[in-house]
Amino acid sequence: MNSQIFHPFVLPFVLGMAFVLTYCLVGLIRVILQLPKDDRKQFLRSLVTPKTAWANIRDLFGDCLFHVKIWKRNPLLGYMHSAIAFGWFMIIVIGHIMLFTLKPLEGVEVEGFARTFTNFYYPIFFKYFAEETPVFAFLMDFFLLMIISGILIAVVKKIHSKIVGVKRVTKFGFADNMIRFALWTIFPFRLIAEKTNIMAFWWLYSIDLLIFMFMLPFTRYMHIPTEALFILMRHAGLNAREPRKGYALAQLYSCPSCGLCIDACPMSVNDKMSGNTSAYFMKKLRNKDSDEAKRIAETCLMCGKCVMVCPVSIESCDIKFSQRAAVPYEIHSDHSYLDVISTEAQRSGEISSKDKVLYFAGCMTQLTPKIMRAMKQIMETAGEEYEFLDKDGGICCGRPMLLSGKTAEAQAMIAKNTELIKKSGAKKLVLSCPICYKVFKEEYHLEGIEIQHHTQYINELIKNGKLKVNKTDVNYVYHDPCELGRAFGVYDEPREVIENVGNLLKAKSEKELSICCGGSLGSFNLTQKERDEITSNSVADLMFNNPDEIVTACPLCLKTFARKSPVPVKDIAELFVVHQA
Amino acid sequence: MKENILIIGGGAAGMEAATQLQKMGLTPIIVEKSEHLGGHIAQWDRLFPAFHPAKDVVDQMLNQVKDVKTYLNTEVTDIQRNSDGFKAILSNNETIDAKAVILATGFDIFKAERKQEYGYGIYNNVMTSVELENFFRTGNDARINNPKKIGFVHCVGARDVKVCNTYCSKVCCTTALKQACEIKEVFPDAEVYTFYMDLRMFGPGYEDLYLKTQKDFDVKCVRGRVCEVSEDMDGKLVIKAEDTLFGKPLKMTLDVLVLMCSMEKNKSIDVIQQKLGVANNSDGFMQNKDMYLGMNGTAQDGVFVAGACTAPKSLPDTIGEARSVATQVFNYINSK
Amino acid sequence: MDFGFCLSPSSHVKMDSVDLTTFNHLKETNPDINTCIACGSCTATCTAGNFTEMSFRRILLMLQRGKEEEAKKMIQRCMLCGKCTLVCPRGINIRKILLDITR
Amino acid sequence: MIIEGKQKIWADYQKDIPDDHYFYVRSCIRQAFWPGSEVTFLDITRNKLGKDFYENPYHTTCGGIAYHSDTIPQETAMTIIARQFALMKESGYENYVCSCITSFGCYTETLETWHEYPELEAKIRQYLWDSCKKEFAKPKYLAHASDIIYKFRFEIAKQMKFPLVNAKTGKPLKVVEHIGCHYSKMFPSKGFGGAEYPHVLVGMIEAWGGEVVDYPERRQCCGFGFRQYFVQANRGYSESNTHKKFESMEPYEPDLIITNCPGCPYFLDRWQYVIAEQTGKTYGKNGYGIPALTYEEVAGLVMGYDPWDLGLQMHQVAIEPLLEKMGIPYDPKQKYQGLNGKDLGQPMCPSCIKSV
Repeated sequence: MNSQIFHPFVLPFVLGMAFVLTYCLVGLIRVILQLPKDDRKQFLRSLVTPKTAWANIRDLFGDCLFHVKIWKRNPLLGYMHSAIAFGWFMIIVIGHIMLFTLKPLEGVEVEGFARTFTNFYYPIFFKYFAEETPVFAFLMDFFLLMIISGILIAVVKKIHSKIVGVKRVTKFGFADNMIRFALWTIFPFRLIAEKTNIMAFWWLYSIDLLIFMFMLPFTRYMHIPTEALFILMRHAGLNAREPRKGYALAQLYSCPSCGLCIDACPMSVNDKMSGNTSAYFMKKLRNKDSDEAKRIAETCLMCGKCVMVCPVSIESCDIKFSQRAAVPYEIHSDHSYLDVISTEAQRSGEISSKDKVLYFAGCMTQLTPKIMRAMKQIMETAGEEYEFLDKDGGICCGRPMLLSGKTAEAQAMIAKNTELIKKSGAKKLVLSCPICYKVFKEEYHLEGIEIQHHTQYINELIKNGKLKVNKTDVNYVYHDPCELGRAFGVYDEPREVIENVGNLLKAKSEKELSICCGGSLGSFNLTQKERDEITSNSVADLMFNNPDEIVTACPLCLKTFARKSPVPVKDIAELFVVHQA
Repeated sequence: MKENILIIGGGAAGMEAATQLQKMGLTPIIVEKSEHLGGHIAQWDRLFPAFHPAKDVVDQMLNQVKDVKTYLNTEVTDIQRNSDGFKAILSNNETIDAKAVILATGFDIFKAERKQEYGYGIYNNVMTSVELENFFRTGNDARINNPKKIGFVHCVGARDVKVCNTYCSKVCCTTALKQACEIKEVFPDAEVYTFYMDLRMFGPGYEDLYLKTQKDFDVKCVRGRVCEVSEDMDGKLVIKAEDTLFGKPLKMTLDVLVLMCSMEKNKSIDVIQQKLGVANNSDGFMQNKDMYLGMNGTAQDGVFVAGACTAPKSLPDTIGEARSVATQVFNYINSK
Repeated sequence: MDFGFCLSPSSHVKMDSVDLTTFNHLKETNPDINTCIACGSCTATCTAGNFTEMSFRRILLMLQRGKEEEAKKMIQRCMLCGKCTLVCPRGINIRKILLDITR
Repeated sequence: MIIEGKQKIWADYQKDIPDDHYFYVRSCIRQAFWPGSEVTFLDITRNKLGKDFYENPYHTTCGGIAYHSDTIPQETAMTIIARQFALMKESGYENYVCSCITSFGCYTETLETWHEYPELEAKIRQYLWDSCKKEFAKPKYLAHASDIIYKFRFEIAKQMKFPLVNAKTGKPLKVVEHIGCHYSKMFPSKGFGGAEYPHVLVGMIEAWGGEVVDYPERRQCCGFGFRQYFVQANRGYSESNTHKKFESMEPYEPDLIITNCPGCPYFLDRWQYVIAEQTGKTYGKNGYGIPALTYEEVAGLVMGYDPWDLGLQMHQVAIEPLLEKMGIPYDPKQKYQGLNGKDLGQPMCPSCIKSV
C-alpha cells in the first residue's frame, strides 16, 4: 500500500470537479436571476414551505436516484439507470463514511486541513490511499459491480434498444457519444486500478473523470446536476415564460435526451418525422439552434404525450409555447370587427330561463354538422331548454390563436365569447370540441357557469334518466382526444356512455397514452401527407382489437380518422342517435 | 372478300381506319390532298399529357398503312352514288369504285388574323400555337429570341360568337399547358402566363399535367380573356385583360404572345360533302347520325365519318373513332 | 388651380411593376401554394369571413397582383381557427401560410 | 409591326363613297369648338376639289348628345334623324355626309336598327309624319366627312404646299391618329380600315407625307364619354383617360395628333392644359403640348391655308412650334385678330403649358 495521501494522478479529477462545481454554481445563480421577480420569490418561498420541501425530498430521491418513473415503464431500463446513478451515489457516500472510520495506513496523517482537503478526492481513490474494513470493502465492490452491470445493459441497449422496450433512441452527436464512452469506462478503470493497483489505470481513471466532468456541462449529462434544481422549481409551481431563460433553461438542461418521448410521439411514424420529437427540440434549443427549435416547436402537434411519459416530467409543450410566443410578428391581428356581434337570441331579446343550456359547437364542429344535429336531438329529447350560441357561425374560441403563441391576440375572441356567453344568462355551457373545452377551462373566466364537454353532458343525461338508450353488441373502441383526455383526465364519462350502448374494446394505447389523431391544430408545419401517416398509425392502434366502429369525442379527430379508418368513425353524440331507446 | 372503301383524308383518323379495315379483309383506299400522310399530327412535336413524341405515333401509323393504296396530292373532285356504291373521280382523273366512303377530313386551324385585336400578322411577336409547336419541332422561329415573358391566350376562335364559333375546341387548354411547360423547359427563367376562360382539361394524366405546370414550372394562370394587344416602342407586346378572379383589369408587357387557335371544320371538302348529302351541325362541323350510337354514321347510307370532321377531338378520341368506324363499315359491307 | 376634379388612380394591375418578393418567398416555404384552383372553399368556410371580407383566396391573389398592403390588412381579420386548411381540396396548409405572411 | 398585315385588313374594310353630290350636315359642337374646320372642309371640297355639297338651313342636332346622355329615348333620337333624312330627300340628295362622329354613329345605328327591325322604321315614319308632316327616304350612302377627305386624300396631296414633313430636317412628322369611337367601334364595317386598325386618318397621314405613330393606348377613347364629362364629379375619369393616352404616346415624341371627332380634339387639347396645371407635366417639347387638330385643319394646313383663317388659335395647345416645323409662315400678331380685324381677346395665360 502507498504511504502518501497525495499523488499527482488525483489532479485531473480535482480539476474536473472544481470546474464542474464552479460551472454549476454560476449556472444556478444565473437561472435564479433570470426568473421573473415574482417567480423568484415564489421559488425561494417554496423551499421553506414544509409541503413542497417534503415533495422536493421525495422526488429528489425517487427521481434522481431511484428513477421510479423509469422502473415503472420498464424494469430493466429502470435498473440500468438506478444501477449507475444510485450505485455511483452509494460508493461516494460509503467512501465518505469510510473517511471518518478508516484506519489510516501506516505513517499517513490525515488530520486537520489535509483531511478537509482530501475530502475532494480521497473517497474517489480510496483504495489507493487507505485500507478498507471488510464490510465497507464488500459494499464498495458491490456497488461498483452494480454500476458496471448497469453499464453493461447500457452497452447492450446501444446495440439493441428493444431489450429495454425502446424502439427509437435519440441520435447523438460526437460530444454526447464521447462523454458516454467516458462514462462507460470510468468504472471498469477503477475496478482494474483497485484490483491491480497499476498506476496507469489510476491515471486513466482520474483522466476519465476529468473528461467526463469537463464535458458534462456541454452534454446531456448536465441533467444530473440540473434535475435537482428543476425538481425544486417544478414543485414551486413555476411556468416557462421564455424558451431559453430561467425555469425553461433549467428544464432544457434537465432533459437527459433519454428519448423515451421519441417512441411516445405520434410523429415517430418514420425516421424523418421522429426528428420532430421533444428530445430533439430540447437538444436544438439547448444548442441554440434556434431555427430548428422554432421549426420543431411549430411542427409539434401539442398532444402532450411526451410530457406524460417524460421520466423527468419536463413540460416540453410549455417550452414550445414560449418558443412560439417568442417569434416576432410584423402584422398583428385586428379583431375589432367582433365588437358589434350579438347572437340571434340577444338581438331578438329572447333571453329567458336561467336554467337553459348554452351549446357552443365551435369552428371544427361547424364542419361536422352531424355532431351538431345529434346534439340538437339529444338536447331536445332530454327536454333541455337550450340556446345555440353559434348557430349561424360563431367566433373562434381562441385556442388556435393561442397555439400560435399569440396570447394577447386571442384575448379579443375570448373577451367577445365571454361577453356573449354571460349575456345569454345560461348556467351551463356545453361544448362539442375538446379544443374549445381546453381554452374555456383554462383561459375563460365564466364564474357561475358550468363548462361541460358533451361526453360529460351526455353521460350525465343518461345517468339521470333523461336519455334512454339501448345496449347492443356492437364493438366500439374509444379514442381519447388529447385535449380532453390527457389535458383534463376525462376518460371515464365517454367510456360509460359507450358501455351503455355497446361493448367497449380496448385500444392498444389508451387514456393518457392515447395517440393523437394527426389532425391537431397544434401543428402548423405538418403536411397533409405527414398527417395521414400519423393518422394511419393511430388508426392501427385503435384497430388493435378489431372493433366494429371507432368512437371519438372531437370533431377534428372524427374528420381526421374518417380519412383513413377501415371502419365507421362516429362521434359519441351520434351514438345516441343510433341507439336511442 | 375484297371491297373498296374510299377514305377521304390521310390523317390520324384516315390512317387508323385504313389499318383496321385492311385487317378485316377489306380494301381501304386513302385519298390525301397534301403531299404526306399524318395530317396535323405529323406537324406536331410532342403530345399531351405525357410529352410523348408525336413522331413515334405517326411512324407507327405510317408503318401500319404502308400496304394501303394511297393517293397523295390528290383530291376527290366528284363523287356519284350508283347501284354498286360510289364512283369517285380524283384530281388525277383516276376513278375509284367504292362500296362505302369514310369522311376523315379532319379540321382546319382557326385563322388567328380574324381576331384582329390580337394583332396576329401585324405585331411581330404574336404567334399561333401551331407555330410554337413548329418551333419545338425545329428549334427555329425568329420571334422566339430568349423571351422573358410569354403569354398564352386560350379560346382564340372558340366560344366566341364574334367569330361565329360558339363551341369549345376541347384540346387547346391541355395543349396550352403542355406548351407552357415546354417553353419553360427551353427558357427556364422565363415567366409564362396563360389567360384562360375555364381550364377544360379532363382525361387520364391531364390533372397531373396541370399540377406539373403549377408546381414544377410555375406557370401563372390568369382567368380572363386578353382583350387587346398593342406593340410598344421596343416591339414588345402590351396586353390588357381582366383578372376575373381578382376582379381588376390587368396590363402587362410580354415578349411573345401565343394564340391557342381553335379547330374549325375543314372546308376544302364542302363540295364533295354536299354531293354526298352530308349536312353540317350547328357548329359547322359534319353532322353525324347521333352522338351516341351513331357517331360514325351520317344521314346517308354508306357514308361514314370519323375524327375531327364532326367536332374538335383529341388524338385518342380520333383513333377511337377510327377504330369504331372500321367496325361500322365492316358490318355495313357484310349486311349488303 | 382647383378644377373640382382630379386625375383618378388607374384601376389596372400593372403586372410589369408588381413586386413578387413576398409571394415568391412564401412559395419557397409552401410550394403547395401553386396548386390553388381558386375554388373559394377557404373563403366560404372562413370563421372571420362570416363577419368580414376575409378571403384567403383573395389574399393569395393580392400578393400576386401587387396589393400586399391590402392583403396584410385583410389578414388581420384571421382567427387562425384552421377551418380553411381542413376544407382545402388541394391540401394546402393555409393556416401556416397565413401565419408566415404575418411574419 | 408588320405593315402588310394592316394593309390586308385595310383592304378588307373598304366602303363605297359616291364621287359627288352630297348632302352635308354640320356638327353642333364642332361649330363652337373649331369654327374653321367645317368652313375649310366645304371650301376644300367645293372650291379645290369641285364637289357639290348642299347644306339645308333647317337641319338640327341629330340628338346624339341627348341620346348618349340618357336624356331622350332612342325613338325620339330616331325621329330627329328621320327628319334630317326627310330634309335630304326634300333637297333632292341621297348621299348623306355628316361632320360629326356622334351623329355618324347615331345614323349608322339607326339605319342598322331599322334594317334589323323594319317595324321600328315604320313606327318612326309614323312619328315623323305625326310630328312634322314629313316623309323621309333613307340615304343611299352614308358617309362621315372624314371619309370624303380620305377618298380625295391623294387629290389633296396633289395640291399640297406644306407636307407633313419637318421642313428643316426633311424627316416626316410623327403623327398620332385618333378616330372617334363611334366612327367604327360600333360597326367596324362602316369605317375605313375597321375598328382595330382604322385607316381613315392613317390614309391621310400617309398621303400627306407624315409618319403614323401606333402606340399601346391607341385604341383608347379620348375620355369624353358624354356622362364622364358632363357630370363635373366624373371629369376626373375623363381626364384620366386622356392622361393615359398621353403617357402612352409620350415616348414616341409625336409632333401632332389628328382626329375626326368633335370631342376628341377638344379633350385631347384642353386636358393637356388641365394635366399641366395639375401635375406640371407637358407632353410636347420645351414646355409645349402636342397639337391636336381636326383632319380639316390638317388638310387646310398642308394645302397652304393661313393658320389663323383655319382657326388654329382656338386650340389651347400652341400651334406655333408645329407651324415652324412644317415651315408654314404665320403672323403672330394676327393670331388673336378676327377675320374682320377685330380683337378676339386673348386667353388667360396658363401657368404651366406654353401658349405662344
